[in-house]
Amino acid sequence: MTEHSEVMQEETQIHSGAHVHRDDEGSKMAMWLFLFTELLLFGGLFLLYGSYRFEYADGFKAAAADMNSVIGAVNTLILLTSSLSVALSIAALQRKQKALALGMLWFTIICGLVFLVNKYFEWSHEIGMGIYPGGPALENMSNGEIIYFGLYYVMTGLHGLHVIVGMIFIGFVMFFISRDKITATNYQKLENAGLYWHLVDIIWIFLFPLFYLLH
Amino acid sequence: MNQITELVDNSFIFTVTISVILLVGITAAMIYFVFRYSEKNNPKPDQSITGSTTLEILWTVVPVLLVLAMFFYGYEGFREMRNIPPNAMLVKVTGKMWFWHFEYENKKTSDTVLVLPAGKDVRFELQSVDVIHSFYVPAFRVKEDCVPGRTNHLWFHTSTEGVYDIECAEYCGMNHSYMLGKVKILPEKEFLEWVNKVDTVKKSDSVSAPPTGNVKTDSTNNSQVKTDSSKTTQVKTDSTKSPVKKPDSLKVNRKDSIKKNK
Amino acid sequence: MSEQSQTAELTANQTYNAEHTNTNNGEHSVSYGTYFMVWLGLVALTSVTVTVAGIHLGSLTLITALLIAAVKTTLVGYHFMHLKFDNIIIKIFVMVCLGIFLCLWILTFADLSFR
Amino acid sequence: MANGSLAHEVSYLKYEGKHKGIAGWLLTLDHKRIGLMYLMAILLFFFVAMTLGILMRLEMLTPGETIMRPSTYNSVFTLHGVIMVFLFIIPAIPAVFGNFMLPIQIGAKDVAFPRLNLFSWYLYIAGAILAIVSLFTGGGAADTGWTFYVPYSIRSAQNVTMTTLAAFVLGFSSIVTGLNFVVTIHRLRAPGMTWFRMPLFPWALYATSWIQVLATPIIGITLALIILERLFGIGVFDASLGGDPILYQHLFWIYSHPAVYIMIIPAMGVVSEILPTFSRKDIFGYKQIAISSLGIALIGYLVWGHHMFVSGMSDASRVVFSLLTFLVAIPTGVKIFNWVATLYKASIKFSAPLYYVLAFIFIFSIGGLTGLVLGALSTDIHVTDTYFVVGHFHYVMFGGMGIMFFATMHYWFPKVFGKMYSEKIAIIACTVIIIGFNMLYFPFFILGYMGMPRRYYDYLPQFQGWHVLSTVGSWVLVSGIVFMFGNLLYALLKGPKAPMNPWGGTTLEWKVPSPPPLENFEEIPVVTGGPYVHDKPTYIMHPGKEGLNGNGVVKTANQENAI
Ligand code: HEA
Ligand code: HEA
Ligand code: CUA
Ligand SMILES: [Cu+2]
Repeated sequence: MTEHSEVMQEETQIHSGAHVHRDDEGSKMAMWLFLFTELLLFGGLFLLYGSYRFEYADGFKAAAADMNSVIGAVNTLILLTSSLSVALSIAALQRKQKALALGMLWFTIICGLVFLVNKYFEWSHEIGMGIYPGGPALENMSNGEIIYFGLYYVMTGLHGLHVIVGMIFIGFVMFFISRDKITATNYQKLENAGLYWHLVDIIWIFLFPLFYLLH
Repeated sequence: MNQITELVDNSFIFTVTISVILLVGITAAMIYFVFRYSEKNNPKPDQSITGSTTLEILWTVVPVLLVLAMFFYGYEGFREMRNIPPNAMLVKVTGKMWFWHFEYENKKTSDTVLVLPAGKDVRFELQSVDVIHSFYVPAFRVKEDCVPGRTNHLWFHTSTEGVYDIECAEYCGMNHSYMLGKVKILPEKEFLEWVNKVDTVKKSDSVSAPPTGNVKTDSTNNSQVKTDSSKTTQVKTDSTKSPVKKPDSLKVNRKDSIKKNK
Repeated sequence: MSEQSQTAELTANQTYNAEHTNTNNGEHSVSYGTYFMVWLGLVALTSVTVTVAGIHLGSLTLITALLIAAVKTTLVGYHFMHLKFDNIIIKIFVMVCLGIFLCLWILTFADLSFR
Repeated sequence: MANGSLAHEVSYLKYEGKHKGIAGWLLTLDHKRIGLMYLMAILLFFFVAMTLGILMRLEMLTPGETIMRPSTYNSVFTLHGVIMVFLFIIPAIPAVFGNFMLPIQIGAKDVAFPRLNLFSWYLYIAGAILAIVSLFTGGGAADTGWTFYVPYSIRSAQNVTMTTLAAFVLGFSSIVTGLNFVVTIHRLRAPGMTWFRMPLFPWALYATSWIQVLATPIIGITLALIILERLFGIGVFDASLGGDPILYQHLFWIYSHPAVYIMIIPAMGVVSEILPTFSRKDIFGYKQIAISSLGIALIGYLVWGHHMFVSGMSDASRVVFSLLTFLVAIPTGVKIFNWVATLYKASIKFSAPLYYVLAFIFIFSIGGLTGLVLGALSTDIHVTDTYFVVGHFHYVMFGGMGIMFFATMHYWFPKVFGKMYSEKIAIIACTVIIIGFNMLYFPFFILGYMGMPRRYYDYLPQFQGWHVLSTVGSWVLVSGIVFMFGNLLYALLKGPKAPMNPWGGTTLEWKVPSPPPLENFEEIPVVTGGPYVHDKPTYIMHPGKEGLNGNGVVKTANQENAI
């Protein structure tokens, strides 16, 4: 993923050796297109969620009642805050405050970790109660609830994967910042990492009410 | 006459006629141009021709009208297909890997052979117990999927006596192509005789319970129902070549089906 | 043909000397304060959804929750993701993507809600 | 700089960069080499899938068992479909010729993200390997049909998991290519190349790329759900747990209908290149053709339900989808009419590529017009899932895109390899292909209307006559295709050297040597007019030498910055 912006630059060097060509606008465009694919990847799942909610309104409500909305709310706040810190790190880098920018990114990664730890406890709690596909508790539930939890695991699981990918992405960016490969005048990679992280946040903004609040 | 068959065929003929005209026109123009304006016959191309708004509008608007007409014809037939007569007799159709199971209103059941009275409207409730099948009677131009977990509907008018093919049109596994059946349309009297007989010979893996002794009468007529179990009711298919062969093995994901059987 | 050449004949010097940027060298930097305000707004909206979910509004619950989520998304997209500063083409892209996604919903529900 | 100037003279086929020999190919970032690598891989799978097609025809020669068991047949048509769709027809024109020609046609040195481009090729290979591995592991090749309909795909004991995984990976390869092309077209057009001075092939690729970016993720997630369903039984599609099989079909076709336009739009783009070249005349209705590509792409998103007319979808939405389906024929019609009009008062040089294009217009029209029969509700209910549909899609896929793939190979063969082939043999081969093709597939329409369902291993005796005719047709077709490939292969080895511009084409790829040098252009050209103007030059190939480029800096991004 970090390739996006780098390739243009290096490629032209290899070819002509004449001048370094950098296309931040193109790199950003590519990142946005990539975000669209992510959006539609989740979009398919949201469409399924919507349809099944329509078909099994009661089952979904019953299942949502089992969810711990406090963990959900806490996780929402964590992700929102991490989004803020990413945005701040860009602003900091623009002002040549490298240390602050790195600090903000560390903070983001820690937020991501805390989010995942919360998620881990939540999942293990549910699995411990036998609520998982094929699990003893789910076996006895209605179809609506089975599907609710099926979607719950798929969607939050996929989202968790994205959090991990986002953290790795940010990790790379931090490495480049510390090596001064990403600077106040050349920060598109950081911007792209930020875009990705915000997308992860946006998806959670929808997952939260859909799975934790609507009972 | 059977309305649906007619409407479908007319819609088909309409669409195909327009299509053939367009196709012939386009192809003829193309071939003519290639010869008429070949390098030899027309050494200097006319570079001033690069487009024409009039023509563009013409060949946008005319096709729009044509396709709207095609849509409308298609819709007409469809409306008839979905316009199920209220007093049609009901047959429940269940698709199962890999045969058809029919159940009449009086709980009489039959596998593979669907016996119907001539000149009647018949409504079908389509269900499946495993995967998706599709109930298809080409002679009547009707088809609808049997989807597990829901019930679909279909109807047609049994115009003339005869034997027609039933095919499964949705791929459903190894013996999909052997999931055939027959519609056997009998004069009403013979049909009633048949339908009021209780089955004794049944397929072992038939879907529903054997018919109860207490059977309802056909809604379209009020003849008495007699129960006579002395004769078998399994009608043999009369195709020239028996298409139903023994499957070489039933390949279903056993692990899965056990898991799902809760 | 006239349309094609309607773009005036290219005068080469103009092309090459016209200054255009491929890089976003620290143009628009946003103050830290703005970001904090946006964050506060997001937190506030989150608490609103949580409270509203507590009250039983019936069918309105879903709609309010989604509306609030949409507002939050707009905030994140516009400020954090810098759509505010982005080139018009990226905004159009986003609109196209969302528009098509909306179509998928409408047509799918054309099936579900009439079944 | 020494490196650079060398790159202007040596053809991309010979150029030795950092890596030599085979590594020079496998690690290349050059769009032309990547395009050729795609060509090799894609042709390989095309041959495999065609052979499977021939085997199916042999099986259908007689009712009952001819050469294989039912379960084999089911795997064979699944593989045939999966390989043809995901490994051949979707990547073929964009990934091979798009990669090769797009940067040259818009006056760029490469695509926007060359490494991503190579990555996409490796994804393709990874997907292909998965597909091959699926044949020999876990119960054998999938037997679900390329549509993977649930619940059968969940229950099947065959190795559906890995086949869907393969399609999933291939989907990402497709997304990456699309993304790359969109950015390339936006950012790397030569100075002066406004949108409406761009050749029509890039226009077509642009529309295609958007579909690839916005539709493919949906099938990605759908296939992933099938895998999860098979592994964990999450119930989302499993009717016994309350899942809705019809929703699966919605999701599948939300991608797979737009995907059929991924297949055909690039082919249409090539038609729009070949016609003006051999007519020696500007194309008729340039703007309409360009815009109609976008129109097809857009409307293509709204019609997926026409694959589900008998699935138990609501009546209302069947009507809506039928109506929308008809609308998609309009922009296609606009293209066809403009193409034919291009021939009017032209000065036509008859040659193999043009011959294939004429064949395309004829055959694709049959395919498209039978699509209208399928779009009409009442007729579709009768012929859906019969050989009528099989006939329709072979006419549009093979007769449309496939024939255009052949045309493209002939049209750009001199440019790609720098060799000429025998025109005469190419034309004979094309004639045989046209005859064989129609003999093979036209009977399908008749069979379909008679009620012969598709995916049938065995059939009722009344269908045999047409099946025999069709199988014989397949042999004719095979001989035509073997003839055609033989001709090209011979040309590759022994053909005479091709000049820079053998056909008198007007677009940029004909202004660079055959085969093109590594860097495509010595200097980025400047564009001063439309792409198909024959009577005056519209490109300045050496703006620097002609004193246009004072400071010696060439900007590759477009003048209308960022659009
Ligand atoms: C290259 C691929 C391709 C293309 C371009 C098309 C193009 C079209 N297709 Fe096709 N289609 C497939 C590939 C393709 N299709 C495949 C693979 C399947 C089966 C999938 C499966 O089940 O396995 C399928 C199935 C399919 C179905 C579902 C059948 C069924 O399962 O019941 C339908 C139904 O509406 C349909 C319709 C159309 C229409 C209306 C077009 C239109 O775009 C056609 C437009 C073209 C023309 C109309 C002809 C040229 C125009 C003129 C000559 C101008 C004048 C004409 C008028 C406007 C009147 N197609
Ligand atoms: C681009 C797409 C494409 C192409 C080109 C073809 C090409 C062919 N297809 Fe294809 N077909 C599909 C896409 C395509 N098909 C799809 C998507 C399906 C649906 C699958 C499903 O139902 O899920 C299908 C289904 C399908 C069926 C229906 C199966 C059924 O429903 O029961 C049949 C039946 O005859 C068939 C036959 C053929 C034949 C004979 C060819 C011929 O054109 C092949 C011609 C072959 C040659 C001309 C071979 C020449 C070359 C060689 C012999 C190579 C020599 C070998 C080496 C050098 C290694 N196909
Ligand atoms: Cu049942 Cu096919
Ligand atoms: Cu379609």
